[in-house]
Amino acid sequence: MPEIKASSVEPGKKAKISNTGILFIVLVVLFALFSYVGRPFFFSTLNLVPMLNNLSFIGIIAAVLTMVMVSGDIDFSIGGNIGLTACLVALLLSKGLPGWLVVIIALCGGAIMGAFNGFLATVIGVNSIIATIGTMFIWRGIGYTLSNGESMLAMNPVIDYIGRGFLFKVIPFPIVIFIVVFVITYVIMNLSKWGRRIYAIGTNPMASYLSGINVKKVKFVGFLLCGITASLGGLILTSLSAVGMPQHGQGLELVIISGIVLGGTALGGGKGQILGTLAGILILSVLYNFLTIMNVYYFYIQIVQGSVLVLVVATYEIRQSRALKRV
Amino acid sequence: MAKPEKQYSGFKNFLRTPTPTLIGLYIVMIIIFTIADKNFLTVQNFRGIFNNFAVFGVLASGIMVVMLAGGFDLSIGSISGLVGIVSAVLMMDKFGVPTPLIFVIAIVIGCSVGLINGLIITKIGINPIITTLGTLAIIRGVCYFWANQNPRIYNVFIQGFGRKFIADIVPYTTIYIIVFFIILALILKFTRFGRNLFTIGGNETLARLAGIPVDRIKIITYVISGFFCSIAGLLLISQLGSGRPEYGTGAELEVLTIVVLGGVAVGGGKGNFFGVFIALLIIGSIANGMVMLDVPIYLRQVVKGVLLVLVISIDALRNRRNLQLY
Amino acid sequence: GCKTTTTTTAAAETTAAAETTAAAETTAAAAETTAAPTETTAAGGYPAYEALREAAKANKEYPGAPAKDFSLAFTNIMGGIPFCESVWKNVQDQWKLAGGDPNKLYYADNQYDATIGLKNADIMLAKKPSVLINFQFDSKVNSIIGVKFGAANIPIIAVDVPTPGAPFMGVNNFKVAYMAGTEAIARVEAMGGIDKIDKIILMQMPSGGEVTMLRSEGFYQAFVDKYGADVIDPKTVRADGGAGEAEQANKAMTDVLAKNPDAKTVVLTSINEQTMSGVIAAVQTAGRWDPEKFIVITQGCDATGQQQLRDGLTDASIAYFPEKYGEYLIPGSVALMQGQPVPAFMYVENQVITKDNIDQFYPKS
Amino acid sequence: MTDNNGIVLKMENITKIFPGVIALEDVSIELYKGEVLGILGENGAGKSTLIKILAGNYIKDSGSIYVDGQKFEIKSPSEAMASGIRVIYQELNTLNNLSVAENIFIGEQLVKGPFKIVDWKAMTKKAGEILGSLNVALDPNSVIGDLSISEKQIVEIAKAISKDAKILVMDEPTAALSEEETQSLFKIIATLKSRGVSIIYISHRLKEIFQITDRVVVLRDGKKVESIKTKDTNANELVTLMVGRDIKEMYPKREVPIGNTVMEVKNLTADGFKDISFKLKKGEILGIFGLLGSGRTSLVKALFGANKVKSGEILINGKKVDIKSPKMARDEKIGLVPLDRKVEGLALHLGVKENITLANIEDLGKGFLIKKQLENKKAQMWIEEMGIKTPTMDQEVNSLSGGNQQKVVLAKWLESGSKIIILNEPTRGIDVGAKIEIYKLMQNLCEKGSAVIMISSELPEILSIADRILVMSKGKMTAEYSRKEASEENLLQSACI
Ligand SMILES: Nc1ncnc2c1ncn2[C@@H]1O[C@H](COP(=O)(O)OP(=O)(O)OP(=O)(O)O)[C@@H](O)[C@H]1O
Ligand SMILES: Nc1ncnc2c1ncn2[C@@H]1O[C@H](COP(=O)(O)OP(=O)(O)OP(=O)(O)O)[C@@H](O)[C@H]1O
Ligand SMILES: [Mg+2]
Ligand SMILES: [Mg+2]
Repeated sequence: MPEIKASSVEPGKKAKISNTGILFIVLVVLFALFSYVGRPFFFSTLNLVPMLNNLSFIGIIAAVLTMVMVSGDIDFSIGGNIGLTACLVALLLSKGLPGWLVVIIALCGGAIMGAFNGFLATVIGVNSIIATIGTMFIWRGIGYTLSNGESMLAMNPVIDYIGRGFLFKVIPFPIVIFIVVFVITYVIMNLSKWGRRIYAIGTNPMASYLSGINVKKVKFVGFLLCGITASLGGLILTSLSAVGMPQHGQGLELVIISGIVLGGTALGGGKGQILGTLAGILILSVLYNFLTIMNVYYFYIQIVQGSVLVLVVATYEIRQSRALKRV
Repeated sequence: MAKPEKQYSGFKNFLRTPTPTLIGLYIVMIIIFTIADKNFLTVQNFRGIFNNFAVFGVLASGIMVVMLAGGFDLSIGSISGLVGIVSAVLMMDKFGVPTPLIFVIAIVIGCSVGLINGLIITKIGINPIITTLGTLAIIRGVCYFWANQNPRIYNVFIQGFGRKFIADIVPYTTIYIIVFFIILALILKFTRFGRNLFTIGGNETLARLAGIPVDRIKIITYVISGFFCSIAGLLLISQLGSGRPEYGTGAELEVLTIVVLGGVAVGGGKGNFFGVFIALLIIGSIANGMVMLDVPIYLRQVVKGVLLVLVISIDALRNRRNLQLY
Repeated sequence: GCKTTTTTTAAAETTAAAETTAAAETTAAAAETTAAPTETTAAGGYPAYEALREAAKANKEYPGAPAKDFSLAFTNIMGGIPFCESVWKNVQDQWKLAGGDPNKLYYADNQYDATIGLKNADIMLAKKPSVLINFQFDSKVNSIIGVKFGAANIPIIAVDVPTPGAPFMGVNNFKVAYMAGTEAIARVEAMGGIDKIDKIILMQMPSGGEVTMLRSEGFYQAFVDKYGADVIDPKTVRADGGAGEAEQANKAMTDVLAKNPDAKTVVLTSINEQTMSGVIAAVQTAGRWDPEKFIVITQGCDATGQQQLRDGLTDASIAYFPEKYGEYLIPGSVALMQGQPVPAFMYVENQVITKDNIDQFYPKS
Repeated sequence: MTDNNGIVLKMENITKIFPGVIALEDVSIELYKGEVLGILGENGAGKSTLIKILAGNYIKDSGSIYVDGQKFEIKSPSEAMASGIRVIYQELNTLNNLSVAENIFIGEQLVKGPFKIVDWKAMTKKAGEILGSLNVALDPNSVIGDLSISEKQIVEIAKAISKDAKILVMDEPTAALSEEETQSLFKIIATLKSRGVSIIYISHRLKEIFQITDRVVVLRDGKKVESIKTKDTNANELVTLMVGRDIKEMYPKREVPIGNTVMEVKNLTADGFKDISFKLKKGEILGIFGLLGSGRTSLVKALFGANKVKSGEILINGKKVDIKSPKMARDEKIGLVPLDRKVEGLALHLGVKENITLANIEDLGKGFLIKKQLENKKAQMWIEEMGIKTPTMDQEVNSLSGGNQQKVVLAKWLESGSKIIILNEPTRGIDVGAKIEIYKLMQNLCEKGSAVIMISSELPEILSIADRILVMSKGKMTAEYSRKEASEENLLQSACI
């Protein structure tokens, strides 16, 4: 009988330094490099704090979408959700509703959108890629219809605070939301029973179902949370821009999914880390910020971001196949 | 030999695909649109619909081959954009490259990029969605190298390539799509290569164990996809009369929607061209139908989304019995 | 006409106030200023600016290299588009003429996306430029950008789309569209009046926001003012031409043509030249192209537009002269750097370009 | 070259190391022309690894392989196939979307004409012939996804014999086959043998080993322990060699006092079976016997809430229950060890630990969070109690051998506190040692007050382990025997009604 060792290694992680670890090393190296090359602009609170602010709404959605993706699904409708939420918020404010009520309604709207996606994916049993491409059109189309295509100022003390307020007068509120959401999702995914179910379902839904896990419920809740978070993201973006417009969030799904994938989440489900997602979106964001500081044209930035995505994921694969070769 | 209990026919298997649902739905759509506007069911309109989905149809041919083998290609829009802008620039007076050579160069570009995708995916082993998400961005970035050029297409042959009609009725592009679909369908059904695609898409390990050269075949599928991107790129500049670096942006999502709607499994191993063709008709007719119905501009996206969700939901419900338990 | 004056010091104050009201007002102002002078600012009142303009117009080095110790940020509405590339190129050239250090000319591409626009504004703010030239598609989103830069005491010049509280340079979208409409009406009359016209097709860009929509709605308004809504509305078709690119417009036009098989005489306009190139290709493909019966008026007259005019595809284009934007923007910026006032509105001289006068404005190279 | 005494294949000093496991250490085997060589060994002994190396599926760490006396570096499956080596893998390798005929000819479709057009007619015909020779009634056009696991296994066999092979390897080909089908396969093996094909045959069923092999190689813990002529040995000796100790009793049966009825099924009807009624008592092992497709799997899935019940009722401890999902079944303390553990039983890419606690995540801590030490303790306990061979509790279950995987599935249900445990072919593909352990475990459970339902196709097993045996045929219950009444004859007779 061989000795059974309990190691602290998480499921799916085998190498000595995890991929997430490598990613954070890459991040630190890039950060140091950029601080030097991009001096004096890059490494300054004047630059980094707004960067994090602008990242916050993408980050929180990425964190929750990671949960959905680990469970083997995907949600393409997040961008549409943001657009619809932004228009809804501006419209309701223009009707004179109090800010707190608008926030509640917006989050409920997100919950409804998420629940609808979840309904399609679990109850009806539609492939979530195509279901959420469909709802992406629906949400954004409703946003356009609500606003009649116009952007609307969305100013109100409560809404302003969400994206532009400060906690204790120093910490920007979006960054607070960002940190809170990441901590919560980290706890759920890595320490909780719910997270275990998510990983199990992503790995083998059939076996999970036959082990008494309510697969549909777990998946449904994932979509629900994703909807709520996307509308929270919509609220933040509305506040950051002081404007509700149906274009808000356009194309963000690919940005967010790139970040998640860069963070090591597998598309088929079962594999992925919240910290990886954090590192992934930070890297993409830092890259954009630095290259823009360096006056690089957008299409070069695109080339760099695409290459980084391929290179980093290539590193994962090479590491993994090395591990296998040693086999 | 005893008589088998279960007898199978091709028709029964056809009934299990989403195609019947799609056909049913399309008939309903035709009826609604025809009632709404007498101009819907006309030659003139269908010429337009067919021409409008030509690029998607050509791209669908390629992505379908890739997807059958379990792959994915998100870079199709970018590749066709690259082919388009480069070909258009080469056609400018200052370069004056002859037409046949344009075709050769276009195809070489498309196939080479496909080859690169294929090599990264198989040799490094990166997930195809991620690889092509990366190359999608990279190639689009490269397109903008020619942003300051402003090529318009005067080449009569290229102009006609994506725009002419036979007997003023059947668009050339329709012929291309039908020919491509038939050739590919035949390849899929009647060649070892085609059958191997299904094996690889169904179970890659199994395919390797069966001695099928999985990597080589996968690379070929990306080259094929690249080839169709070349054709699509040429069609784009032909139909639009000019070259621009942004052509083909977002095509991947549209094409993906079409092929998945047409019954191609995202994991691979399942799909048929007939279904994809009907899906093309459906997606192609939705936008047109909304113009016919005078749906307000801002509502059109909603209608399109609702229709999409409806189609796939009906299909899912119809196949309830095959539905997994979870 | 309305001639609000704004000085650098006032700019900061107004931007601070912008948060509540200014934003809404200025967009309204955008529409109001339809009646604004066609010619640029009247001389006098802005001596520093006027002097710099002289040098800029003459394409000569500005006396005393006035931009030498300053930095300038420029955010472009959508890099890669010929129009925007022309603006950017002229800004660069003029900055050099003004003695500016190319390394202190900061650039970012807003990608027709408000989220990216905000992000870029923040990055530019971190670089603390002396002036920001803000070219971003949504005027309301611009108000928050204005507030941020106002708080940092960095003046802004808005390009084509207003930034509340900041001097404005470029075209008045509504006005130009109205001009295009007037130009079209002249041709309609020449054809024998509005009764001869079957359809007026507006190829729009809903995703471009309301300022962009003015480019076709102004056109429509000119027709309504002339013939009345009850005559025009039944003839008007609004189509979604996508994101200002040829592809979607081409498809939309194909569908519109099929819906209106009897439309022979057609008035066409679109938000930019690229869109129109796709629209025309659709008409040609449908076999319905007849230059005599299609009245095609475009806006922008960038390289694509010039070629279309020369090819006889379009009848007229309202030139925005993007290649001259820098001649206003850099003098304006430099004046602001020097603490000198600049006009609240620096309109470019819009010009109707036709096949007849194109060589005069854009000599063949 | 035939000057090496008819040795077709020689594998010399093969070593293969996986992370934490030495799967093979210095193993050498020889295979003669026209010989059937049996390979025996406990779960995890390295049998599958050895043949995967031969098939080019794994790359060996050291050692050499000679085919026909020529040294042969096998780098890929296609190379192995090209030199006449064909393998039926232990894991099923069929494509669910494709037809039977196509599955048989995967990668080697029959073609005709100069353009190598796939010849569907010929494929269907040839497939029909091959299936006919195996004596099974399967339509070559049927879609594999519709077939049962045993029918799929037959297709696998048909695939392997569809083309002439020099060396044919079969890794537990009969694990899912009925007696009749097994005998048809043996006839084929005899024919092939007479044609000079050499066959490597891996099985845990000693009866089969004695019936068809000429020689046996026994592996234990990755090492070769013996190579012996079949006729010179006996079952006891082989078992002792495999396990490394004496096995006194193959089917250890202990008498456990039978208690009250814990589950009662009344006129249950669902897809696949009709009008089934029976009672299950505390401390009892209830066997269900039947031929392929008799409805046993459908029945237990319905009991477990994974198939929809159409009519009838289920009572647990006298209380009527309405089990609509496996979750509800689990809450009623019912556990199911499924037929196909890789698809239905395990999350293959998670660790042993995670799989053990999979059905009882709720109990991993008080509130929302998982208590790691608690989980480790539980996993540790089950790994020890069940004797699961794994380097660490975080090892991916994927890399465990079949028997150990099965133990993990069982541990999962024990961990969730199941009182009624349903096992569908629990010993399929499991070695003698592990089998005995599982029998013992089942009886331990009974002693502790649980009740067990066991589906089995192995007559000796069901006859000796079950206290009572239900027989099903064509979806109906045809007989019920007590342990004393039951015999091979009457079971088979009732199963064929
Ligand atoms: N891919 C792999 N990665 C890591 N370990 C592996 C892998 N495949 C097999 N092993 C290990 O190698 C050892 C031998 O496994 P193998 O599958 O060859 O056993 P076997 O004799 O075929 O057992 P069974 O009778 O259960 O099929 C086992 O300990 C197993 O856990
Ligand atoms: N959901 C279903 N709908 C219709 N028929 C079904 C369904 N499930 C099973 N059947 C049929 O019912 C019969 C019994 O199947 P089942 O799988 O229960 O047999 P089994 O004896 O348990 O098989 P095995 O020996 O493989 O365990 C088969 O003919 C099968 O095709
Ligand atoms: Mg004309
Ligand atoms: Mg084995």
